[in-house]
Amino acid sequence: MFNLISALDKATDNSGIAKIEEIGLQGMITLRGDLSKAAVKNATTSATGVKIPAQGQANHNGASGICWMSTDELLVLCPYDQVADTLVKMHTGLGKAHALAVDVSDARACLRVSGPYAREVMAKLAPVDLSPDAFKLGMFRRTRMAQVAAAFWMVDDTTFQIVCFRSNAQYVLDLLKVAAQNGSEVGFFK
Amino acid sequence: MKRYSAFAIAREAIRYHSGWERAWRAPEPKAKYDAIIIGAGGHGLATAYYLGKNFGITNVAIVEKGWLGGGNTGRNTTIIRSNYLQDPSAAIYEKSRSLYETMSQDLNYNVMFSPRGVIMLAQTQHEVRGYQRTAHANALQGVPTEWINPQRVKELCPIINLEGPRYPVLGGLWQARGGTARHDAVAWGYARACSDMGMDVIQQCEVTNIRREGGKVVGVDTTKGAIDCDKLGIVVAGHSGDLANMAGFRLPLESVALQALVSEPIKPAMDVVIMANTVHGYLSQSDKGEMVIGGGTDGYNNYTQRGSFHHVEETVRALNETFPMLSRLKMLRQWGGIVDVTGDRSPILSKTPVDGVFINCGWGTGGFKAIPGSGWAMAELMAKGSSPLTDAFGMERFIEGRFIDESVAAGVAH
Amino acid sequence: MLVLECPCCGITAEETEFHAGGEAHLKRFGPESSNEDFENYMFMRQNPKGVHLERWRHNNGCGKWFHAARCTMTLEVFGTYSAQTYEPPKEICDIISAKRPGWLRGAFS
Amino acid sequence: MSTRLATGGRLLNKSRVLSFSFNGTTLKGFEGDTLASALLANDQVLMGRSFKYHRPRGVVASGSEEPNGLVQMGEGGKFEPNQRVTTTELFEGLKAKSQNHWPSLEYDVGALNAKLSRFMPAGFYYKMFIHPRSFWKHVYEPIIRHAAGLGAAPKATDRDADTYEHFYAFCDVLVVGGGIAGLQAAKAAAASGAKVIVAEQTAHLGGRAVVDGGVIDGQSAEDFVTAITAELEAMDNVTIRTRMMGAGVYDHGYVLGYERLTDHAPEMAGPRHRLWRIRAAQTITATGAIERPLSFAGNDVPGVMLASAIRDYAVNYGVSSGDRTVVVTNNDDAYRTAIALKHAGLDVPAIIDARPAGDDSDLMAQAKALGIRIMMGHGISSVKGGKRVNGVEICAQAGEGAVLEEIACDAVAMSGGWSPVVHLWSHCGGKLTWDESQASFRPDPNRPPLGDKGQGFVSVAGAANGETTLNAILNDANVCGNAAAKTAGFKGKVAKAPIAQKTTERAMLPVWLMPQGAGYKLRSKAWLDYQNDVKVSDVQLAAQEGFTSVEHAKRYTTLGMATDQGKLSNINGLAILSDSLNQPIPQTGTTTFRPPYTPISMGSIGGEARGDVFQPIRRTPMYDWHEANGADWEPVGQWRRPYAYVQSGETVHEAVMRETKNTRENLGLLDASTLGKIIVKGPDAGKFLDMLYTNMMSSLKVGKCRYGLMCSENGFLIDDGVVARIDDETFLCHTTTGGAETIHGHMEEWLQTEWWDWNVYVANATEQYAQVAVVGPNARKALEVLGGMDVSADAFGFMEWQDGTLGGFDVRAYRISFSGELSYEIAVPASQGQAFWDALMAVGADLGVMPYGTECLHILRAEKGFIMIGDETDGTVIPQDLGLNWAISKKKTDFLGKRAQEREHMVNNERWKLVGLETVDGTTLPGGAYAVGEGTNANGQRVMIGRVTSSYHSPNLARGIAMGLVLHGPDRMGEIITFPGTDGKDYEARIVSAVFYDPEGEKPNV
Repeated sequence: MFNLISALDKATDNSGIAKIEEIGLQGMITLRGDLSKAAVKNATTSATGVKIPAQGQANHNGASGICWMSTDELLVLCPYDQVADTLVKMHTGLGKAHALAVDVSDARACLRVSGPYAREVMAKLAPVDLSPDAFKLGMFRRTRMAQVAAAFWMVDDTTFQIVCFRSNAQYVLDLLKVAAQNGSEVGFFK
Repeated sequence: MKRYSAFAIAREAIRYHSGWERAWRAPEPKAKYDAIIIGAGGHGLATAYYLGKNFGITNVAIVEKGWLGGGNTGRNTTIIRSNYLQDPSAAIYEKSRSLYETMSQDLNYNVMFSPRGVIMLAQTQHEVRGYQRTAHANALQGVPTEWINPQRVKELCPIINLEGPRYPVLGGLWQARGGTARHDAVAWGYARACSDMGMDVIQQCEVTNIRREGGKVVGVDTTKGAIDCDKLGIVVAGHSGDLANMAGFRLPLESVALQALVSEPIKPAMDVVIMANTVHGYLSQSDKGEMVIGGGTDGYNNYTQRGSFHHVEETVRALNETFPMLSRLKMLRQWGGIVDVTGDRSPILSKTPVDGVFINCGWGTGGFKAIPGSGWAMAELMAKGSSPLTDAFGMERFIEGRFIDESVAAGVAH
Repeated sequence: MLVLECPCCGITAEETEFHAGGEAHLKRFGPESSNEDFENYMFMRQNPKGVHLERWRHNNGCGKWFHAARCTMTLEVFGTYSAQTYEPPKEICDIISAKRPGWLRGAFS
Repeated sequence: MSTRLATGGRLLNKSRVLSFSFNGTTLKGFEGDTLASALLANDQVLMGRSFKYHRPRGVVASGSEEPNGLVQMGEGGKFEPNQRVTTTELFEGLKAKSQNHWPSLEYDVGALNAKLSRFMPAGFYYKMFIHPRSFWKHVYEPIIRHAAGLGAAPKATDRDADTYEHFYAFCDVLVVGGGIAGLQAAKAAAASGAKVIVAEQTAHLGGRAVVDGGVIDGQSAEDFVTAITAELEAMDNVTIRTRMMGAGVYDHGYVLGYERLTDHAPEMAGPRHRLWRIRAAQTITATGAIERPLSFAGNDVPGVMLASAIRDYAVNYGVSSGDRTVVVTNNDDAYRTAIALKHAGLDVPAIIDARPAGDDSDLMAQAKALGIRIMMGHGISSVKGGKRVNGVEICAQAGEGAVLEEIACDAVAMSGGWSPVVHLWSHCGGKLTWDESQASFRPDPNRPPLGDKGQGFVSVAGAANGETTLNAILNDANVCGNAAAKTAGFKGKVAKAPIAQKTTERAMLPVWLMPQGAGYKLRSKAWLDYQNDVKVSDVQLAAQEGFTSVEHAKRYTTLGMATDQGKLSNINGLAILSDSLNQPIPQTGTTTFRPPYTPISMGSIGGEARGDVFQPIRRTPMYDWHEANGADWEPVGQWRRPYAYVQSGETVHEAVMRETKNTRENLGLLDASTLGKIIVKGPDAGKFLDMLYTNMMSSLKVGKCRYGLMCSENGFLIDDGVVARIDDETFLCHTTTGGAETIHGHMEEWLQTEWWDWNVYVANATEQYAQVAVVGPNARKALEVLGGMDVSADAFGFMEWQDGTLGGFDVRAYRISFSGELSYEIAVPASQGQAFWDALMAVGADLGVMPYGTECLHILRAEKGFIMIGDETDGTVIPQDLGLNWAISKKKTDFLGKRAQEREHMVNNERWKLVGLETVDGTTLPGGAYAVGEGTNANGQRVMIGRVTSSYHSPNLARGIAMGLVLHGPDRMGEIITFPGTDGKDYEARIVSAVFYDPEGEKPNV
C-alpha cells in the first residue's frame, strides 16, 4: 500500500526560541448546520465523545475534539483513520436534519508551536491579544497569521496548535521559523 | 503680470527681492460671473484656464473652501502617463500628457515636468498579456509605448531585483515620455495664469447652496455671500457627492482614502517611474531625492485623509523585495488623500440633470496626471456643450451599461 | 486601523481580519425592474459625510457578513448588527440619534 | 574648541573606551556616548553640509530633533544613509561618513551655492529653468538632483543583512515618553491595576529633569527617577521599553512602537528593529518639549547650539561644546546652561537676554552670583565665523542691529523658549490651542483624537502639555495617569503626585527675530530650517508673493520638510509668516503633523515579509515532484503551477510544443488540484445554483456533470467550470484556480446577505483533493491498467462522474474534457496525491505518458475553441459576446447578471463577438493585437474593430491559431482583417470558426 503524506510530512524545527512541528495527519470534519438543533448537537457529541464548545471555545480529548468555527459551523477532530466511521456516525445522527458534514482532513494542516516563548512567537504573526490573562486554555481563535487565514488554540500552557490550509503549510512553517529566530525573545508576557 | 525668468531673478536679487508681486490676486467675489468653478484644485484651475485661453471666457470665478491646490493636487505621487487601454482613457490622458510637455512655457511657471519614463512592470503571464495588449492599442491610439524585456527594465532601473520577489519581472510596458511634475507648481502656475487673465481665485470660500430656477442653475451661496452665474462647474473630487446633493442629483461615487509616503532624501538612484501593480507598489524619486511611494486604497468610505497603516505595510514590503536597497532607507512621512471612485473606476465629465451645471469627478487614483487634459476637455464641454474627449465619460453610461473599465485584469484563472 | 466587533462570533478584532463590503441595506432589483431602479441598486451610493450603514465580512474569522453603523468623518463605530435585516435595528438607530442628533437614515435632499 | 571634560558624564562608562571612525579617521569615545557627543569630544564640530547651499553644519541639538548631524553608517548590507548622530549610540568599530559634499566635508564645491544664495531665494526654481524646453530634463534637473539628496543610496546589489519583525501588543494605558512625566503618569495609571506599557525612545529614563536638576519629594531628580523606575519595574502590570519610540498614533488606539534592538550593538543576534503594533485603550503622550532656536544672523554657524543641548553634552556626556560659550535667550531656562557650564569650569562671557531689565528670578540670581555678566534687552546681531564660531556681535534687541560690542567665543547657547511635542497628539486629529504665556501650541483637551466609540483616546502629560515647572509637570502627569486608567475602565485607587521644590521663574518673552528691526542682510542670514536652508527672508518673500496659507508657505519655501520635519523650525517660521501678514499666530494656524515622529526603517515596516515569506506560495500535493522534474513555474494567484516541464537540452517553448503533441498523440497528465471544488448542499441547493449560474442546474441528474457559467450581478462573465450532481441535495461546483476562494465567498455572500432564508450550506473542499487530468488517446488504457473501476465508454459516459477505486486509491472520477481528447479528471485525497501521481506515471510509462503544464493546457483548449476566463474574458465580456448563449437558460426568470445583460449597451449588436482567427500565411498572430477598420475617430485614434484574445502556435495543426472578439465577427466568416503589430508589420487574418481541431468532436467520444 502507498504511504499517506501530510502537508509537511511531520517537519520539525528546534533551532530557535520555540519548537515548531507539523503534527502529521489529523482527522478533521467540517460540520455546518443549526447548532441549536438537538440532532446536530447529538450527532457531533456522540461521534466524538466531546461536548459542544461554547462560542469561541474548543473542547478536546486527545486527538478528538470539537472547535467552534462559527454560528453554524463546527470543526470536528478525530483520529485520521477514524474519519470515515465518524462521518457515518454523524450522518446517522443527523438523520433528516439540514446539515453538511464533510471530510477536510487533507484540506488542512496542523502545526504546533511550543516552549516558554510560544506566546511571543505567535504574537509576532497574529493580531490577537495573546497575553496569558487574555488568551487562555480552551479558547479557539480564527484569525490571520501574517498573510494567511489560520485558527489556533492552546493544548497546554506553552503549546499552540494551529490549523491552516494545506497549501499554506510551508508558508506558515517558514513564518514561524522567522518569528522564532534566535535572539528574538520579546520578554513582554509575564 | 511680471514674467518669470533668470533675468527677473537677477534683477530682484539686486534689490533684495522687494519687487516680487503676488503670484495671484486675493479678490472679493463679484455679484455675477459667466461661469463659476467650484474647487481650486488642479482640475478646477485648469478648467478655468482653458475656458479663458481656448474660449475667451474670462469672467470666471474659481471658489475654493480651503487653499488652492490643498486637496489631492498636493497629496499625490505626481506620476504622469497615458498608457491606458481603452480609447476614451488613452485620448484624454494622452491629451493631458502632451499638455504637460509645454506647461512650463505656456504658464511661464516651471512645473518641472520630467519625462523620465514610466515602466509598468509585468510580473505574471496575465500581466504580460495585458500589457502587450495595451501596447498594441496604444500604437493605434497615438500613444507611444513599448513592450520591453527584463534586461531592458534592468538597464532603465538598475536598483530593481528581476529575480524576485515572489514574482519574477517578465518585462514591462515602457512609456518614455511619461514621468513626473512638481504637483504644487501645477496648481500655482494655473492660479497665477488665471488671475492674470482677470479671473478671480477666491480661497476660504465654501459653497453652501446651489441656487436653481426652473431646472437651471442661477448661482451659488457661499460663506462669502451669494454669487450668480450662468454656468457652474463642480470640480471637487472627494466632496463631489456633497455638491451634487446641493444641486439635487446623485452620483455613482464612493470616497475612500488613498495613502502615500516618502523616504528620507538620498542621492539619485532611480531615473524612471516604476509601477508594479501585482504587488501594489508605485515608486519614483523626487528631485529632492525622496523615494516617493504610492500605496493602496482602503475598502471603506472615509473622509479623514487618514488611511489604515496595513496598506503602507503591504506596499513597503512589496517594494523592499522589488527594490532591495529600499529596506535600509527610512520612511520620512506618510499621508492620505480622499479619492472619489466610480462604478467603473473611470472619471465622470458630464452634463447633469441641472441645466448649466457640469461635473468633473471620479478620477480615483489617476487625477494628477489628468489635470491639463481634464481641464481642456471640461472647458470645451462647458463652453460648447460637448467635447469628443468627454463624450464617453457621461453619467448616462452607468444606466446604459457602457463602462470604461481599465481594470481589465479580471483576476487570474485556469 | 479600525477595530470592529463581529456580532456573529463576538470577537473584537482589527480591520485586517475583516473585509469591507460597501453600503448596506441595498434592495436588489432583478429582471423586470426599471433602468433607473437597476442603476440605483448597482451604482448610486449614499457616500455620506457622517453616518454610514455598511457591510463587512469577518473573512479572516468566522466568515460571516454583518452590518456596521460608522461615521465617515470620525470613524466612530456606533454599533454592529446582523446582516439578515432590511433596516438597522432600533437600538442602533437610538445610539446614532443620541450621538448625531437629527440624523435621518439615507437622508437625501 | 569642543572637548571632553575631566568631570561630568552621568551616562558614560569611562572604564570602557570605544574606538570608531569618522571620514576614515579613527577616534575614541566612551561607552554611553552618542556619536554626537563622541565627535564633539574629539573637537569634530563640523559634521555635515546643508541641503541647498551646502553650508557647513554642526549639531545644534542633542536629541531626535537634530536637523544637521546626519551621517552615513555601515558598509555593504549594513550601509545606511542619513543616520542622526544625536540618536546613534556609540559602539566599538562604528564607521561614520559625513554626507552631501564633494570632494570633502571641509572643502565642498557645492558651497558655491551659498555664495549665490541671494540668487536662490525661496521658490526660485519655479521662476527659472523654463527655457529652452528640453533643458529641464537634460540639463537643469540632473544638476539639481545631484546637488540635492543627502546620503548616498545603498547599493542595489547589497541586500539588507539585518532582519526585522512585528509584534502585536495590547494594553490599557500606553505611555509614550520615559521622562518624569511619563514615569509618574505610568505609576498613577498602574496603581489602579491597569496594564501599562511605557515607551522611551532613548536608552535612558528620566528625560530632561535629571539634567536640569531640582528637588522632588526631598530627593534629587536623579534619585527620584531611580526610585520610581524601580517601583514600576516591580509591578506585574507594567512594561517599560527603552529604545522604543512612539512612531505614530492611528485610528482606534493603534500606536506604532519603533524598537531599535541592535543598532547600539550590531553584534547581537536577533532582529535589528521590532515594529510594535500596540492597541491601547488610552494613550498618554508624555513626550516633553523641544527648545526653539533664536533667529539671528549666522545662527547656523557650527558651534551655535540649543542651550539645552550644550547642557546635555556637559552633564550627560562630560563634553564641552566650547571653551567660551555666550548664552543668548528670551527665557530663564537657558540660565541653567550658563550655570552648568560655570560649574563645569567653563567660561561664560555673557548671557544675552532679550528681555527688558527687571526683577531677577532665582536662576538669574544664581547666574549673577556666579559672576556671569548678564546683558538684558540685548541680542545678537551676527555670529562671526565660517566652519566654527569665533565671536558674536551684540546689539540692542529693540534696534536694527547696530553693533554695540563684539564678544569672542567659540560656542553660542541659544534658547527661544520651548515648544511642546504635540506630534503624537495630532497624528490622529487632536487639535491644538495657542498658549500666549509660553508662545507655543499646546494640545486642546476639549478636542482630542476620537476613538472607536467617539471617546478621546489620547491625553497629554507634563511638558508636552505645556507645563514648565517640576511641580506642574508631576501633578499634571499624575492627574493624567489616574484619568487614563479610569477612562480605560479601572476604578482602582488613585496615586498622589510628588511635591517638587518651587523656584521663581520670570516669564519668557516671545522673540521671533533678533534684533527686532533686522534688515534684509541680517534676515537673509537668519536660519529657520537649517537642513533645507530656509531663512527668515524666504518666509517673508513667500508671504509677499501671496503664499499666505501656512501650507503654501511651507511648500513654497520647503520649511519644515526636511528629515527633522521642522521640529525646530515650525513655530519660528509660523511666527515670521504671521508677522508678515500682521495677524496673530493662531489665525495663521499650523501645518498637519504626519507620522512617523522620526523616520523609521522601511525594513521594520516590511517586518518578516521578505525572501521566502514575502508572500505565501501555495503548493499542491505534487509540488515537490514538479520542482524535481523541471517545472518552469507560473504564479497563478498565490499558487504556483508548472507552465511546462522543461527537459534537459530543450527550451521552454520546445517543452510546451512537445507536451502539446504528446497529449494529443499519447497520454498527458495535468495537476489540476488548484481548480476550485465547492460543495453546495441543501433542499434549496438547485434553486440557489440556478441563481448563480446562467444555466439551469436544478435539472442536472445525479451522476451527471454540466459545464456552467457564472456572471456578476453587473452581467459580466466571472467564472466557469463543471458542476457535478452528487445526490439529490448535493452539488460539487468546479471553479477556476483563481475562483476557488472568490466564488466560495460569492456564494456565502448571497446566501448570507440576500437569500438567508434558503436552506443551503456550502463548503470549500478545494484542498481536500489532489486532482489529476488524465488526457489523451491512452487515457482509458492507463486507468484500466490501474484497475478497480470500469472506465469503458458504456459504463462511464462523457459528462458523468463516479466514485470508486483505481489501483487501490479512493477516487472520484469525472469524465470531462477541457482538451477535446478522451479525458478523465480524477480526484484523490490530497495525502494520496503524490502516490497516485507516481502510480499514473508508472502505468503510463509504456503509454507515452508525459506531464504537461498550463501553457499546453491553454493550447489544447484553444485548438478546440474553448474559452479561458482571464483570456477571452477581462471583466468587460458577457457570455453572449462569446457565443455561449446555449449556456444561458431562457426558461429562468432570474439569475445573477440577467437584468444587467438586458441593458442598452449589452444587447447592442455592435458588441465585438468571438471568432477564430487564422493568419493567411500560417504565422502566429501577436497576442493582444487589435484589428483596424477605416479611418480615425473624433479623437484621432485609429478605428478598431476587434482584438486577439488568445493566440498560439499549434504544434498539432502546425500553424498559428487564435481567438478574438470582432465587430460582427460571426457574420463575417472568411473575411480577412488586418492586425497592425507593434513590430511595424501588418498581420492579415481570416475570420473562421474557433474550433480548429476535431470539429466533429469525435476524439473524446471513444
